[in-house]
Amino acid sequence: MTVTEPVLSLQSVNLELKTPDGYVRILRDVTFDVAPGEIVGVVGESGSGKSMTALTVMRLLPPKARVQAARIGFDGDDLATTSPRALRRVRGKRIGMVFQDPMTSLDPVIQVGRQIDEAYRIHHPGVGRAEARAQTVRMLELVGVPDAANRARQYPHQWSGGMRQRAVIAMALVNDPKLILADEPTTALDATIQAQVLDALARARDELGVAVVLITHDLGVIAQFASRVIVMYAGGVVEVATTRELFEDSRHPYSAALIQSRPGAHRRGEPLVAIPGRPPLMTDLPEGCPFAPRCASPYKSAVCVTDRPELERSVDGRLSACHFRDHHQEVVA
Amino acid sequence: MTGTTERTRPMRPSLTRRRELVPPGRLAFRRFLRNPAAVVGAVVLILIVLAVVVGPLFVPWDPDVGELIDARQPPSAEHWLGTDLIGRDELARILAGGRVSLTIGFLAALLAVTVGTVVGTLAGWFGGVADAIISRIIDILLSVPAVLVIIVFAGILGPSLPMLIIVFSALLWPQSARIARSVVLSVREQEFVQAARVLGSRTRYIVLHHLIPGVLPSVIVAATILVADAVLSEAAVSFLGAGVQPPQASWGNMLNDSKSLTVLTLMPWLWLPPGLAIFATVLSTMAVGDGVRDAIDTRRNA
Amino acid sequence: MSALLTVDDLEVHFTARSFTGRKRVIRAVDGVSLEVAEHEALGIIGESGCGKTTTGRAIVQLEPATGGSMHYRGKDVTHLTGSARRAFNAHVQFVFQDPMSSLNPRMTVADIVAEPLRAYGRWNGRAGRDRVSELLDLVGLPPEFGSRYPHQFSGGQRQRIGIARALALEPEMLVLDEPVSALDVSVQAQVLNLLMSLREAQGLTYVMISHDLDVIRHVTDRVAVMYLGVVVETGPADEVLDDPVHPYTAALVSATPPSSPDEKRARIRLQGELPSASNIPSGCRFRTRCWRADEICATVVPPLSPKGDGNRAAACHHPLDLAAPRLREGIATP
Amino acid sequence: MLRFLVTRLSSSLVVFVVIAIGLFVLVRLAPGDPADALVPLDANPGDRQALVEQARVQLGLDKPLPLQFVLWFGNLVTGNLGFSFQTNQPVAQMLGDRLGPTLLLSGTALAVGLLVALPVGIAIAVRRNGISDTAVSSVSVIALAIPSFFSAMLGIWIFAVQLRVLPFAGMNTPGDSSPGDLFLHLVLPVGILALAVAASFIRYIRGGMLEQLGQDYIRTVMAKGSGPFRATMHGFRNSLIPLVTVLALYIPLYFAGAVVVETVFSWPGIGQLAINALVNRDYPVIIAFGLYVAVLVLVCNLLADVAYALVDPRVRSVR
Repeated sequence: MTVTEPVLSLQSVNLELKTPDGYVRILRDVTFDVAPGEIVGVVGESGSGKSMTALTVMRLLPPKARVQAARIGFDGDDLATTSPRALRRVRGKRIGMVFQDPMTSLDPVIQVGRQIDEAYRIHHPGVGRAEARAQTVRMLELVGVPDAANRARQYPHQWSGGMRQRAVIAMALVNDPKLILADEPTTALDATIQAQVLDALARARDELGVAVVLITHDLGVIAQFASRVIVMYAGGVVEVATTRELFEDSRHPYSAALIQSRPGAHRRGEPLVAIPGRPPLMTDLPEGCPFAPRCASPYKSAVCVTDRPELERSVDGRLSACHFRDHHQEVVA
Repeated sequence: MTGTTERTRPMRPSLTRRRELVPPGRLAFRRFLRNPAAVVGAVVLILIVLAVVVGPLFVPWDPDVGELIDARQPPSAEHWLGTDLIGRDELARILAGGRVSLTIGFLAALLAVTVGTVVGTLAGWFGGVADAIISRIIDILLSVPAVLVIIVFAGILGPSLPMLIIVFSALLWPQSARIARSVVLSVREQEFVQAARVLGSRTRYIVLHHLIPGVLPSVIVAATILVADAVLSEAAVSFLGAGVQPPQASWGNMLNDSKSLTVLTLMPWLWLPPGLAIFATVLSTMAVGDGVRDAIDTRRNA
Repeated sequence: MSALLTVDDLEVHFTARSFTGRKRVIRAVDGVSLEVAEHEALGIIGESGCGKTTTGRAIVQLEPATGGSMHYRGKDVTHLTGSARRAFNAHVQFVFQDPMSSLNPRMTVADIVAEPLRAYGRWNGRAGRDRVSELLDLVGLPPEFGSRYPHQFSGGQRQRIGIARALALEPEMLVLDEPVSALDVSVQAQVLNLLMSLREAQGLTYVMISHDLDVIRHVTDRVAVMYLGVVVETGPADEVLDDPVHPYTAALVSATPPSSPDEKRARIRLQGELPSASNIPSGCRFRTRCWRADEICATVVPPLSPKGDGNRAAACHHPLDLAAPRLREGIATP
Repeated sequence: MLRFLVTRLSSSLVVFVVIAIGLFVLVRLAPGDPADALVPLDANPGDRQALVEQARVQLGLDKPLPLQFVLWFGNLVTGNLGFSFQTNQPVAQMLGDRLGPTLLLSGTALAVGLLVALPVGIAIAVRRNGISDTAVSSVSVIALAIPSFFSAMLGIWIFAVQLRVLPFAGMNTPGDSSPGDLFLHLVLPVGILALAVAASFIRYIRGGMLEQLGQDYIRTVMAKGSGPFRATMHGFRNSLIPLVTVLALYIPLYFAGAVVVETVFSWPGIGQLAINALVNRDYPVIIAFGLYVAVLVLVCNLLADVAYALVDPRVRSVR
């Protein structure tokens, strides 16, 4: 199809988690690709499965989770069938991960530098302390930590939130991975700090050529940093588009409503386009389209309540999980 | 305007299970009933309490007086659990001793939990210097072994029942105080308490409707642990001779005689029953406490 | 326009004690002056630790002021206790950020909404119950939800319950502390719409605290930008956010993600981090991160002084030029 | 850090003086006259009065109370704890003789208990809610519910009486002072005490580990590509912070358990000395025992503070 092979290719990924009331399906046929060196945004509300998608790729799931996937293609391997032991050589080496809350994602009793050294030395068994530390300092400098050599000897509590998040990014980069999964990397940070951290991530992409999956609920962050967007709702992908396509010509009522519901998209004081109701519980998904109960599209009809739409291409080649993917275009036009 | 559009379209929370409509208190009780260990513990505990309260009415023997002729008899139809070294009926003594042991245990725990809850609540609620001092006292007292203190007091002043209860509660209250303090601290941090202030609620209302319902469950759990602790400590102290004094029986001092090798080897009916009685009481109390704690664990409430 | 609430040089200082027993004074709010006119919506924006929430909490008497004064309709409301405080809170209510922790999980929704009615003796059997239904209806919840518990609701519904409770006493003014930041994107809009329509229908005055510039711009008339315990800039919301005068406001606006991929913003990337509120820089508090700072900024505290047509004010020795091209359309700054 | 230590140390000293005053007052409140107790009962009644007065002067009981306390306290800090009523030996020496066996018994039990509790507690936390977890947790609850004297008796009954593999009591067989004999005598009392130690620490370690293993940083460690062992060790290092504090605070409580076990096994330790003194109303020994408990508690509290500061970098690096 395209010239470049995707670095990550999810095909029909399903996830079930064990709850006190039995297994609950959290991800439903999640399918998307990530090209080498691109920044892809994944948006959705809490509970839409965007974080679980990243954890499924890394297989960092709670005990007794069940994964069923046609394929989780990564850099020539299928992670869906990789053994746990082999997967450990992928985690941290070929795929780095950045988590949401930098205040809790570092071990509080170990020096920051040591924790990054550890990430390097796990995958380079013969390497000495000095060499690992040199690599650590190099990465800390790349993500913009001043006085990196000295600060590496401090403990996490001596670092601010923004600095800690840079440390986590440095840790994810230390083995020169092909892909970084960043799960709400700036949600816990202030606006001015968020900008600094996202810049650091973008610089890593520019200098190391690493692809980034940027999971966020903030469409502004997507607009600024991602070239393509995956929109998730109730455990499934509802739309895949380039960022410009999504903002200007969305093909799914949920993505369209999400973009319209932001205050920035309206004139001051004018009522916002609100999405009524709340996302469905995963234990209690409607039979048809999961978004149907909240959908305000003029095309909504009986089929939305009875049949669940698949993620398919529209006539003009856009990916949307809406029965009326070909009609929205006309509305906008 | 938009407010009205939404009013005409009320949102209903999807209630998948009926039990979500049940008040939290009743939910907790149901969870307790689903915990077999806790239920068995509760039943055993009730049986033990019933036995020592009404049991003596049905046993014809005086627990404190015996005939030497009857001494050292193994269990028989007449003396179900046999007789001790001076001919007292062992069953009568177990029941009477149980009254003493449980009275001390429950009374000391009740006193300790009351004092501890009040002190801990005040420390947590008001904070500041008073809290710092109280916390320090709690820290130190927590590591003071009650048994050793009783030995010192009994060694100097002579053993007595009121002293037992006072020293136990004096050394056990910090446990419940610490728990009450930490719960109050976390409840106080909860915004609904601050909200109540802005909403104009008076302190009395806040304490009655927000604070006490928040603290009570943890205090109940703390109380069960204290009962177990007090019963165990009383037994140890009486066993050492610093607690309940003969001829009055207690589960602890009934084992005192059994330190002798002859009793230990030849008369197991003298030491097995009181030992098992203590064990069963403590174990069932702990099981009930664990059950209550699991049942009120709010993390499972969501 | 007469001011409903006047805040003069408000200070809220806390004393913290470290593990070793050393005392530190945290100057969370350190000389804030504000005016809120009747029926106005004032936004207070700034990053975490700037003192915006503490200011809001001090207004409703949740934090004791350690300096300065506050007047409500001309009456001194700086330190209120007992019945005076209750009388004041009947007029000025507060909406909390976290709709989970601000609702007691052991109480039914009806009891939660009824709490202020009971506190003020306005709970009289049937009438009280009718009032609760009315309030739930007002915020868009069916009255039969009153018998349920908070954990059975979604975040947005819980925030509606919190708003219904705050409205129970028919207050004149609401202090809203990040009312939508704990909510999902799609639900935020519902609650913002509700807040805007309520304000119109009930003639309410709002003080809305938020870190989200888009939310503030949408809902409020005027804004105050706070940095490290002081107000650095005030003025009409649109003007301040489109043409900031204070370098910090400019940096904050430029750091806010755009609302579409086409929107280009000036890239001002602040260096360094927010200094600690217990160790505030001399002179201008922002100088440690400011690209325009020079010697005078380190020695002289810049006062909040009028800028432009007099609607606006900023506390800066080297304010940005109001005549410069609008920031939002994109200029290159270092 | 130094400042903190100095404040804590001085507050401990204050508490110690308060306890000493308390014990002093307690003895004055005690029934009976210590001077009277010193004079043999069979002395001539006429002479007896004079002898008692003489003893009173000798004991310093004729001086005002505060002065008496100062003198007594002065003696106490110089190591003069008085003489036992019963044996007329210096109390300090009696206590010193008994310290060794007590430390041997309690120290070994603490070490054995922890050596068992650490791996077991960590292992069941890693496999939480598995069969091994349920089994170990149940056993530890049961072990906590058995009074130590009862388990000691059961132990003697099973191993010494029925199986005859271990000695009944004492520290060694008369005439045999070989280490092997001492070891055999240690097995049962250490086993009983270690069981209690292990039972409660397994619960602490399991709880602490469960809390740590649920933390976000563990997920970060896993995301680096480390195996379960490395992640567990990260969690363990963090769970040590509350654990060392609890351990230090619990040492005095295990010494209380040691008193019971010493009594059952006739172990020549401080506990047995205290019980003898209790039965014979030997005040000087009882007071010395009380002071010993106080010192134990205060030292362990101080230890807990220091350990806490040492293990947690967040506390250590407070400027």
